[in-house]
Amino acid sequence: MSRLDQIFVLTGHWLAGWAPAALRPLASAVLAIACIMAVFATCFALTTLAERKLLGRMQNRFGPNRVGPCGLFQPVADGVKMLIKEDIVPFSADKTLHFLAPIVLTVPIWLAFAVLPFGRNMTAIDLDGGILFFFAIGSASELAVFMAGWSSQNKYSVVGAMRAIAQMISYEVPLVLSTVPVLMLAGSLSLNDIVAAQGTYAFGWLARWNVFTPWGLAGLFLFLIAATAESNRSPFDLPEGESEIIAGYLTEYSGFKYALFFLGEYVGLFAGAGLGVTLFLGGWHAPVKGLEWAPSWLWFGVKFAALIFLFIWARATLPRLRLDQLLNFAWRFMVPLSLVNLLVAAAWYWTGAWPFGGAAPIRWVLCAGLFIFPYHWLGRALRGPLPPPRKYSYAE
Amino acid sequence: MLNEIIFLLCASLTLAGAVAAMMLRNLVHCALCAAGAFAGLAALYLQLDAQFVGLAQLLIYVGAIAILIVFTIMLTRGDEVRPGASIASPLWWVGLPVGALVLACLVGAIMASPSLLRLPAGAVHAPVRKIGEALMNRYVMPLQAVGLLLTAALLGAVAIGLREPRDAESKTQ
Amino acid sequence: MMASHSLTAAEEAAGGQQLLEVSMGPQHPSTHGVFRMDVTLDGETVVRLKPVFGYLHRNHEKIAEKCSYLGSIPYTDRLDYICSLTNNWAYALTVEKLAGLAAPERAEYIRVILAELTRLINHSCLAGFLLQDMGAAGTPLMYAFREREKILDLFESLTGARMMCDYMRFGGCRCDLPPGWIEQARSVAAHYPAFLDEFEALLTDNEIVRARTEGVGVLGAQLAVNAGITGPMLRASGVNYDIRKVDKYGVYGRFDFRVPLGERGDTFDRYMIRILEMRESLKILQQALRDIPEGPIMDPKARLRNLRPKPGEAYARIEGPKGELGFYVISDGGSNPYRYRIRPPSLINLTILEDLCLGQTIADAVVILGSVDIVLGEVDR
Amino acid sequence: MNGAGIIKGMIETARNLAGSYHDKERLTTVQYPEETLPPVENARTIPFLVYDGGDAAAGLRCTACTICEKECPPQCIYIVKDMAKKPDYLGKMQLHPKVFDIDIAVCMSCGICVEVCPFDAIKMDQVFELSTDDRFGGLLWGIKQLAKPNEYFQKLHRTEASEIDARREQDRRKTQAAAAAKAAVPAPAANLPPPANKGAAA
Repeated sequence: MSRLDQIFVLTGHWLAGWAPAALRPLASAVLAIACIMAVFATCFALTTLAERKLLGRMQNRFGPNRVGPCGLFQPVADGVKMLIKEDIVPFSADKTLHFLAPIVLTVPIWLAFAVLPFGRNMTAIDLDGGILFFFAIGSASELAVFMAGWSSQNKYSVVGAMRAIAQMISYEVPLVLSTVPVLMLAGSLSLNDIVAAQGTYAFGWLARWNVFTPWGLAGLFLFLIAATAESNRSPFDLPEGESEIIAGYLTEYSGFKYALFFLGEYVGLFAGAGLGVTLFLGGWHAPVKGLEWAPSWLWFGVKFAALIFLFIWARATLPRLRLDQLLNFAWRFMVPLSLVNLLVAAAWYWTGAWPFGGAAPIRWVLCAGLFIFPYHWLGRALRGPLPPPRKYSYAE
Repeated sequence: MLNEIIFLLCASLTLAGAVAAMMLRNLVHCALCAAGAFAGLAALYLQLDAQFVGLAQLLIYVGAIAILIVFTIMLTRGDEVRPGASIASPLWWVGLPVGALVLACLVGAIMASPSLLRLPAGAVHAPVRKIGEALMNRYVMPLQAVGLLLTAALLGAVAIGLREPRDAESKTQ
Repeated sequence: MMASHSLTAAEEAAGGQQLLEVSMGPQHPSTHGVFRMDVTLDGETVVRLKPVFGYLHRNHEKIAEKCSYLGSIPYTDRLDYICSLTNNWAYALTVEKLAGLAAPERAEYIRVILAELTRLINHSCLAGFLLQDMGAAGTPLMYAFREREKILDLFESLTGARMMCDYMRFGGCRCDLPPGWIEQARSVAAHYPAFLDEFEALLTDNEIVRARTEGVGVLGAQLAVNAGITGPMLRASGVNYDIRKVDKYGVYGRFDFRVPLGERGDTFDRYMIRILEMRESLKILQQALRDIPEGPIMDPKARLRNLRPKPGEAYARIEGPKGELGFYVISDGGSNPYRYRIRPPSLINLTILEDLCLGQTIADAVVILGSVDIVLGEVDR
Repeated sequence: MNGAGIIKGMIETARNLAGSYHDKERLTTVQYPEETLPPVENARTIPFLVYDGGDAAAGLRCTACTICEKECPPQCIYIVKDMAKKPDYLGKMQLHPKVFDIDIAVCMSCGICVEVCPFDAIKMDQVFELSTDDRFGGLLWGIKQLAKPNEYFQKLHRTEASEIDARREQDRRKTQAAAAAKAAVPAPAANLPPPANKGAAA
């Protein structure tokens, strides 16, 4: 256990040690909170920049590169702009709710970070029902979205809020269901236990991350889609679909309240990505044996960044779904598929007890097949009866 | 001492939320206050170290039921406030005996409960694992029954939902 | 606010459902300029849609009647500002018909080349805008703009301006091709198919694009013909009508190209027809760039100033990228037109927007509007 | 297979992401204030008035014939004639403008004034950094701002300018030769009215 690995833990202990003994738990809690907020707020700033730069590059342009070296201070400029902008509240708005909505959105999302293990011994609170806490806290953001949309007294806002709530409720089901196999096989709701369960090595070198199993891969796939939808990101950004309903429930927000929503959205995305890393990508564990020398928090960060990149990549490529398609996709594809994934996980579990050696590939193929066939047929069913292929004739 | 303060805070939040949900004119405000009361209740559970119940309360009541209420209000457009109308319904007095009856039932049940006779044990710890084990062993049949019921409800909902687009299509054509 | 208590007539018609009226525009991000749709929604479904335009009205026709014949050429640039050269051509063709002028062969070839380049610009930008309306973060649009820049460079080196080209004159073109232009144009045309392949890889098979466009905004051939729809939108409905083939104006009769036809007339067909049309345009370009003759570029009879055509009237039309673009000019023998009238394809294609959108969702309405391909400069004039 | 099209699209964007780092074709942005594109000879923005020699007042080619004023579609040119005549490059006496204003804010850069000018006096400039904080007078340009030397014209539109210069040189030689011939055969009337005068007066 290298010192570098534990540098944050040790520093925290050392700093908390300065406080009087009675206040030490409080001091360390405050430290942890401050650290999480500082790190992820910086992350937010960097991600907005990285997103714009990557989007730019994928669209064959530079992206922001004017403020500071390589545009590094762009988030600062944006922040200052947001701060000094006039805060406009519509005349007919419900002023209290309009004011409360961004707060109600942001606070629970920050709370969700309390249970994520960012590295070895780096969990703010190790709750028994960590993942339950995560989802329970996350569900509060729907209320905030409703408050924002309704209090603005704007048609676009109301439509946006309706869309957002319908979408978030629908995708919460596959989101939770896709995590269930992990909980089943780890036998715990505690995120630390789940990470620990992925800490051993198969064949002596490959980490036993959940993603290296058929159900884990499928689970990650389902989880990422549902998390994208939960955080209202493209291609599921209907609640803010700017070409249809301007900015949805954010239409009447400006200035720092808008910035808070923006922050909440990104931090929610981070929480989702962090949970994805924890559940499927082995948390802070190294991928192969022999790489444990790198600090655990670094591994977490790398995987986290990879997932964020995936989200940005999808945003650059995909257009938006329509509301009915989105809901159909959730209820007729994602939910059944995540239920199927439960079966796959069960099959994986039982075939694990097969006595004969060399069964690993058979087991893999079997379980993967168990997922792929429903995947194919559900997708087919979702699209409906296929029309005959299009033919384009040419007139001379 | 700290515990008492937290308890008082949570309790007052719950009560204030409940009272506001009853008294406010605006339906949406009422629904949101009810959500606040649910959250306060969840906090009370958590303070009692009943993690699972507290989190489930949050997940189900704040995350689902409050949203359901709010959604219903939005869909039925119940956000219109009639100025000057009383918030009490004309049959408000019916509520009195009902309320009294419920209170009597609750008090009776609590007073009759054997748990009052037991000493409040310092470390009643009910970790999620234990709840899970209980559900999977002793209460497995009820759990399965509930699961079946919910599945049936889900399928029913899907069946109802599926019929709609065809109607819509026939309407437009 | 979702205010009114009593049900309106439309609400009664919708089975007593309470409807939501939304005024989308004129400052709505998806309306391609200052266009407004008064949409009545039942949930998310469009039950009534009223297009409202005129916000960009600039009195073009009346100004042209007060201008000399020459003076309104730069104004035609600003009709459909993405395709200034085809606008120039349609107007020049009309006045040539009126004044009895004929462009020399080289000028005709130049016109064809420029018109087909314009078609490439228009169709690739349209696909980009369509995807933008579907919420695709601007990526296809940026790719389209990247290729458009190369064509705009060509325009600039020839006409002096990238968008407001003001190039064609009555009886020919304003100036001859600069040295090296043909080679540059050839290289652009040679690289374009690669871009189209890339574009199609990004879009054509994409499940989301398919889901958003297939069966959305179906335009039947009968309705399309009755409503006077022209251009790619008509051909997507399977009607074989391309003025390049029908009139064979200019030197279009000499080129070997085909007219792609769709069969379902939905948004996907409208997208795909434009992609296929671009491939055909490239064929025309290659032939024109190969066969372009040397020679004068102006009719010797043509004069720049003081053009006074004999009293009479003329209507000439071309297959613009958006459809049939026609100009109708009456001369009373004076130095400016007595009457000047435009048949703008954007406006006429827009008239059936409500028919396309009824029963679709609001998100579809935006996509359908995108697939109609309008430019408000031309709609409002 | 479900999602194959999406994957294809994702690969395409990834290719562009990678390409933007090494392929000039895929990152065509010109970062404007630092870099600019090479000037295009035909490019046009707003008109300017050409003058010969070093003195703008003496060498202005414009004869205030007001053809451009009449032909300008948005009517952004305003000319007042100066009745005192000055000799032009051929030695003929010509009118010249006392006031020649162009409202740059109205000008739509069509270049029709250039096409109709019989004296090669007005040409299209290529400046485009014209923003000003003066809403009223800042974009109303007079002779002082509009007059640019022939060398400037040469620099912008080399082909066209050389052609014009050659033609003018030829004209001048011809006139000189004619004058020399006339001087050899004494003529009664030395001062013929220049033809452009009529056009301007009409």
